[in-house]
Amino acid sequence: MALLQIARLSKSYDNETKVLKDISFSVKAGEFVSIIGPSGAGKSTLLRCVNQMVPISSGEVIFDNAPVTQLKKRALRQLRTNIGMVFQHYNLVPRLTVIENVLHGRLGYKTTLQGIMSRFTEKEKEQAFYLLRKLGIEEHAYKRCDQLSGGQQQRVGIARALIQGPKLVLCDEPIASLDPNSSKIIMDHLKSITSELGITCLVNLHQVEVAQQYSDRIIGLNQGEVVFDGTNYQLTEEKTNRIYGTEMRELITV
Amino acid sequence: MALLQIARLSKSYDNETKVLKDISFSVKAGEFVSIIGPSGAGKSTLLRCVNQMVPISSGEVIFDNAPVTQLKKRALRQLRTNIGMVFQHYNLVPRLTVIENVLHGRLGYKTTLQGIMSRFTEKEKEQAFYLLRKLGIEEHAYKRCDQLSGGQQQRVGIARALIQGPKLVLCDEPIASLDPNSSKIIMDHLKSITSELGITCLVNLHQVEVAQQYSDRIIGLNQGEVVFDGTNYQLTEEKTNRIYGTEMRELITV
Amino acid sequence: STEEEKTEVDDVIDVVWYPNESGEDLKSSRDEIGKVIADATGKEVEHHLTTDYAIAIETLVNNNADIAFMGAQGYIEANENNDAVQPIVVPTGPSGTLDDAVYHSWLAVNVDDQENYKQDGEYSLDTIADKKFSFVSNSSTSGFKVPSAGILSHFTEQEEYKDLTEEDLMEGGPLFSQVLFGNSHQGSAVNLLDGNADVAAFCDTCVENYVEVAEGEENEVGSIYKVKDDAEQPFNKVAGKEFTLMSVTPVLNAPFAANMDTLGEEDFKKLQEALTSDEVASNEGIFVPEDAEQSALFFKTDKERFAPAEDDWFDPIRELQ
Amino acid sequence: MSEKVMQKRKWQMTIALIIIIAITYLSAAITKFNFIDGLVAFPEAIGWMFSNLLITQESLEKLPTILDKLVETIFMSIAATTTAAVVSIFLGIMGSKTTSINGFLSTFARFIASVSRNIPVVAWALILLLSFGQNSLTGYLALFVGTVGFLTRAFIESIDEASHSAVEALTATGATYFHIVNKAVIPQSLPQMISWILFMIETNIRSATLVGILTGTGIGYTFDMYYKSMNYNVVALVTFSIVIAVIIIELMSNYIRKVIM
Amino acid sequence: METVANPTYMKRKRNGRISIKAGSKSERVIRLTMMLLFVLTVTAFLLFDYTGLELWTAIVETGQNLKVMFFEPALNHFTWAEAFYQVGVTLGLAVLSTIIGAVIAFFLALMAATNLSKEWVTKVVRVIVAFIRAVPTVLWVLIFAIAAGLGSEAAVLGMLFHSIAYLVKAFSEAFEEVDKGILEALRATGSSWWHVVIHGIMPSTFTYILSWTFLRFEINFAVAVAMGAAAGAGGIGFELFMASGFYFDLSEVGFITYAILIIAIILEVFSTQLKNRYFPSSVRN
Ligand SMILES: Nc1ncnc2c1ncn2[C@@H]1O[C@H](COP(=O)(O)OP(=O)(O)OP(=O)(O)O)[C@@H](O)[C@H]1O
Ligand SMILES: Nc1ncnc2c1ncn2[C@@H]1O[C@H](COP(=O)(O)OP(=O)(O)OP(=O)(O)O)[C@@H](O)[C@H]1O
Ligand SMILES: [Mg+2]
Ligand SMILES: [Mg+2]
Repeated sequence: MALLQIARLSKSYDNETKVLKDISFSVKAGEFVSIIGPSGAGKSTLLRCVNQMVPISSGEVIFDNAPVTQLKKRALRQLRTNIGMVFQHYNLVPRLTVIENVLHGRLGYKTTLQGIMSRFTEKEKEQAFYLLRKLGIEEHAYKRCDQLSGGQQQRVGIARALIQGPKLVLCDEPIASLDPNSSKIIMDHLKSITSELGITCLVNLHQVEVAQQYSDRIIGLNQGEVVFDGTNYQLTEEKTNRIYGTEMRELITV
Repeated sequence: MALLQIARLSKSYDNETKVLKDISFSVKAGEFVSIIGPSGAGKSTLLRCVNQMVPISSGEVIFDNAPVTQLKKRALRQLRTNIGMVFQHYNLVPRLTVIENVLHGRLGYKTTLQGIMSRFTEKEKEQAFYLLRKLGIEEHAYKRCDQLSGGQQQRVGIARALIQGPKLVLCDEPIASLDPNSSKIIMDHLKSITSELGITCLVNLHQVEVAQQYSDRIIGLNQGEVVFDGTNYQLTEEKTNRIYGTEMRELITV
Repeated sequence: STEEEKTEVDDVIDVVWYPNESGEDLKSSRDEIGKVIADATGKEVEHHLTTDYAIAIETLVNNNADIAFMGAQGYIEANENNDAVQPIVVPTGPSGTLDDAVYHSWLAVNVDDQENYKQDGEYSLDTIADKKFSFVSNSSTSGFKVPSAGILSHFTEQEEYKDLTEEDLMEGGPLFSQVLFGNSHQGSAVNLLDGNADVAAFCDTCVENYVEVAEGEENEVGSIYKVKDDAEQPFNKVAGKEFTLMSVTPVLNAPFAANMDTLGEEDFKKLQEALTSDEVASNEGIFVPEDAEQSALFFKTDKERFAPAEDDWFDPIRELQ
Repeated sequence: MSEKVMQKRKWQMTIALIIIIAITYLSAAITKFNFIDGLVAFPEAIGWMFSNLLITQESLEKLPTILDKLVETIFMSIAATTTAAVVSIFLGIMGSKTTSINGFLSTFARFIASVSRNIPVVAWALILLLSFGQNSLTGYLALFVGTVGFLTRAFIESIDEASHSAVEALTATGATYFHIVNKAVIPQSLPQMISWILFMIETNIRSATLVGILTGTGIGYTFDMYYKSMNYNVVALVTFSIVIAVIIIELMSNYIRKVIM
Repeated sequence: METVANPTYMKRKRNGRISIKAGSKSERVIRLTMMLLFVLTVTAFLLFDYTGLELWTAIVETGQNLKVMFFEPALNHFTWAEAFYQVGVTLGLAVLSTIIGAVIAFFLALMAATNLSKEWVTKVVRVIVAFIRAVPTVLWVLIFAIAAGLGSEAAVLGMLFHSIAYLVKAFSEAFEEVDKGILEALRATGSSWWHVVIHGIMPSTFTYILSWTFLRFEINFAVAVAMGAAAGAGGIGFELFMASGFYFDLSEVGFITYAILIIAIILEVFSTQLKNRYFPSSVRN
């Protein structure tokens, strides 16, 4: 059963050039899917179309049997509570504590008033601590986020996504700003999300090697088109070249 | 014949800790001398003592047979016209054109009124263009300095020093802010100043390799003391360790 | 519709005072009046001092105050804008009736240059052309309305000035070389005495605390007044200086006016009754004996008291317009 | 650390909020400000404005005189600003760390700036009115004094910001103090300074209205005159003219700022 | 050092001399602006109406007046207690217009920030704010004084206008500087608009908002003094007006000036510290 189905999706920001052209694929529940492609290929845009952070131009996105594109305000908020998102630059509120940032993941479940009053239940707080412990940063719970290292901040970002209780987690280049060590920790955590919690992961990546190492499936994007869709065994060098364009490939392996 | 003689020079900023302790050496006309040493060793301070940008605490500096330390206002200005200076951060006036910045090097020869009225002679302007051509940046003469790359800006800095018609050029880490390519261009230019124009150069450097490659002589400073003074052949690894302290050395070669 | 919402009678009585009466030296007079109002109505009284005639007038007009002590001209403007503004009482003249309830608007010049303002030994308005002139404020009755009406009627008869308007007088314009505003009668007088103005308009009662007759009769053209040596500020810096009157015009006394909508018929009645009572007439805090040292709003020379006045009593001033 | 830290922060926030409310309440008490009255007064006042502040045909006849005074005011503001700027450049150079000659002069410049800025412009206007009388020069001087204070502070900041490095480089070439100021400091901070001057011209036109009311000069006087004679149609016209003038000048200076920065 | 003329890159002026200026637009505009200002200033001095002015006497007199003010300050018409009270009233007016202004400005700024609001809303708010800014405060206060009557309501309402205009600009700029990513992340969790404001915008801009508000308070104190004097708003400004315009009592003017000066300088010291702490570069008023 497909958790996410994308059919003939097109997207244009300026009504002229199409950033995404006629994209179709579907993702099964529990899959770990990487999206790779050169800069500007439309990877970020694709992720943002899934949870409607940007409106799509044409085509369809069906998440959990609901047609995402037709959702109005309220329903859209509810959809988003089911989809966690992790960002390259973590996008935490720097002046707030780790635990506060994690709890932001619960805002989607609150009425406006509850949210404004910061009414989080004890249960939610406990769960936040549980997640922080699982991610190995419980000790920093009361630190301000801007006092953490990049890898630690990204783990806060993951905790924020997980506390939503999502069915799908979208990760937009989660390790592009991290050193190799932290990158490994983050990728391991993301992997364990699918394997242990059964949550589907859709991850934008720049590094082909990392994608190959972690993914069940890889989607290659070039200039807004899907040029590859398969397992990492199927991703031959020739295919990689097709995704990145030949020269690109050289630059990246340097 | 020594152009510059430094004898028992000591310098303290706060009357407590001595930044330079009892330094003595002399530099012959036309020599290319590098000063190396760890951060805080007193390299910059040493250069600034030569043209009295900072007053010295005790000892003597004799430049071109004149005792620098006893010079008063007017004579000091005159001394400085004979000593060009090149800075790590170029120290140009960003909003002015390249040619204006170069011509600033002539201000030392002007009365206050002439300088304020911007009375530069045609000859001076032509010379400025000549220098810019020699340094390969004539085409940028009318650009604002902040529109140039670091390497180009540094060449403007060198032109400003050279138009003074100096006998000595002091360079305080002239290539520390530059990429390897630009660094090479700058060092080549500095080298040619001594070889072609016969102007003495005293250069602070961080990179031992660069110092070894370009200098006639290297002076090693550590904690305000001269711990090495010789040609680059004499600079053994053991000596380098002595200049930088052992751990330092390791860090630098990484 | 907003009018109706606001026109309720509340239990604070707001009294507005002109700048002339806002000085610290008149505080005791103001408070005394306030006490009478409070006693008569049983309500709290709040005094509002102003720096500006217009604000005082508009405050009463727009139902933001209950009572104002205002010049006749101010009253007329207020009444024009809001019918609910009506006079309560007017201080009478020495006779104790409204017949001599007047004070005087002066045009004064410094004694030293009095000859410059005479033609054939008589004072003549012709001489004030091209001089520096000081008014009080353009909402002032005796300090602007009355003198400017006189000046206008005099000059518009001449060919050169036949188009002269009131606004020209405010702005300098063709007649005067410069026009100053003292913003209070005291200020206008000081403008004259310290040499900033050649001719000044102000009224007798407003400066009577500070000056005394040195020569001639009170309120007569040609009389010379001298600033008392111990005059209060602002006259202390011109103490001993003398001026002479080149023109004297009687002006109707200033009323206490009420906004009937905010004060209410009931309190109006009570107030009129209280203020016109003999008790108030003999209250030395309000009608101060003439020989007293202190400054005051009203002085007792003979039978002065408050008398009720009707709107049409002010018609003579209306006709000036 | 732990939960306590967060609790403490919450407390601090609550206390801060309480203090702010207390101060507001106190202020309301001391000024006899009534929130309800204020709330009611607002729509009423707006209503009053819309029904009284109307520009009529009749009032338009006054336009020439108004424009005349407006021009006078603009000139007054510009003259006050530019002359003040000249003085402020010297004070600014004296006061800035980068270019200061000695500590005494520096302190002196800052002191002058602080005093002339913090004595309100109304005080200057009132004092000057006493001896200079009711003419443009009074308004000019009142604006001038305040502007010197403000611009000196702004210029000191601009000069401080202009990097020290060029000053050092020019010293090393043997340039004199005046060369350095003229060639390194002024060129670097000039756009900033011009931007401040333009800003000050805008501000001064607004202040000139205030000063004009107090000293009987310029557009402020015109406003005051019609205001006092309760000719609100002309008052509206005067206000409107000021608004247009300020907005035009603001647009112009925004343009200049954009080009030179 | 020999020099050879090379015409390729050299620019010459009309008189044949070598130019050293870039001749860029910004240079031209700077020169033009300065010339224009110079011409306007000279014209201004020629146009001024000098009627009734004897410059030298006036200067001497001003000197004497200043001497009396600053060296013989005294209180003649009211007591120390009243002086404190009046300063309190002025501070009170400033506090009220600042705090009420800040609250209103906060909401308007949310509407004026491009990252939080629709484009047309932003534009409308900005145009209104620009208009409000262009009307001098004293006119607002005077207009309110007539429309709303005497008393602090008129003064506060009048002063509110500029406070709001100033703070909306400052706040909305602060809001706009909040990292886009933070807002995106919160939206992606399903937060509503208010949640984003409270949990994303507020914590990120809190210190700025406080500092700007305080800076405005400093300005509003001066404005409150001015309004007391020019629009009868009460407080120490009114006393200043009476002392100078009515009593001509320079000693008292001096005393009041000192009182204002002390408060203003205390506020300035505070706000300078705030600025240094929270705003790295200079702050435009
Ligand atoms: N908000 C936007 N408005 C207009 N154009 C946009 C916007 N966001 C992205 N684009 C354009 O869409 C194209 C695809 O951008 P996108 O960010 O999706 O690429 P990407 O594959 O994520 O690249 P990268 O690896 O650099 O993140 C680019 O050409 C980009 O310029
Ligand atoms: N203006 C100054 N006032 C006080 N102390 C100073 C000043 N300039 C330098 N120092 C101190 O003098 C010592 C030597 O500084 P100097 O800048 O000469 O070292 P350096 O060898 O040039 O170091 P680097 O390689 O980091 O430039 C340092 O301890 C420094 O802190
Ligand atoms: Mg991307
Ligand atoms: Mg150094």
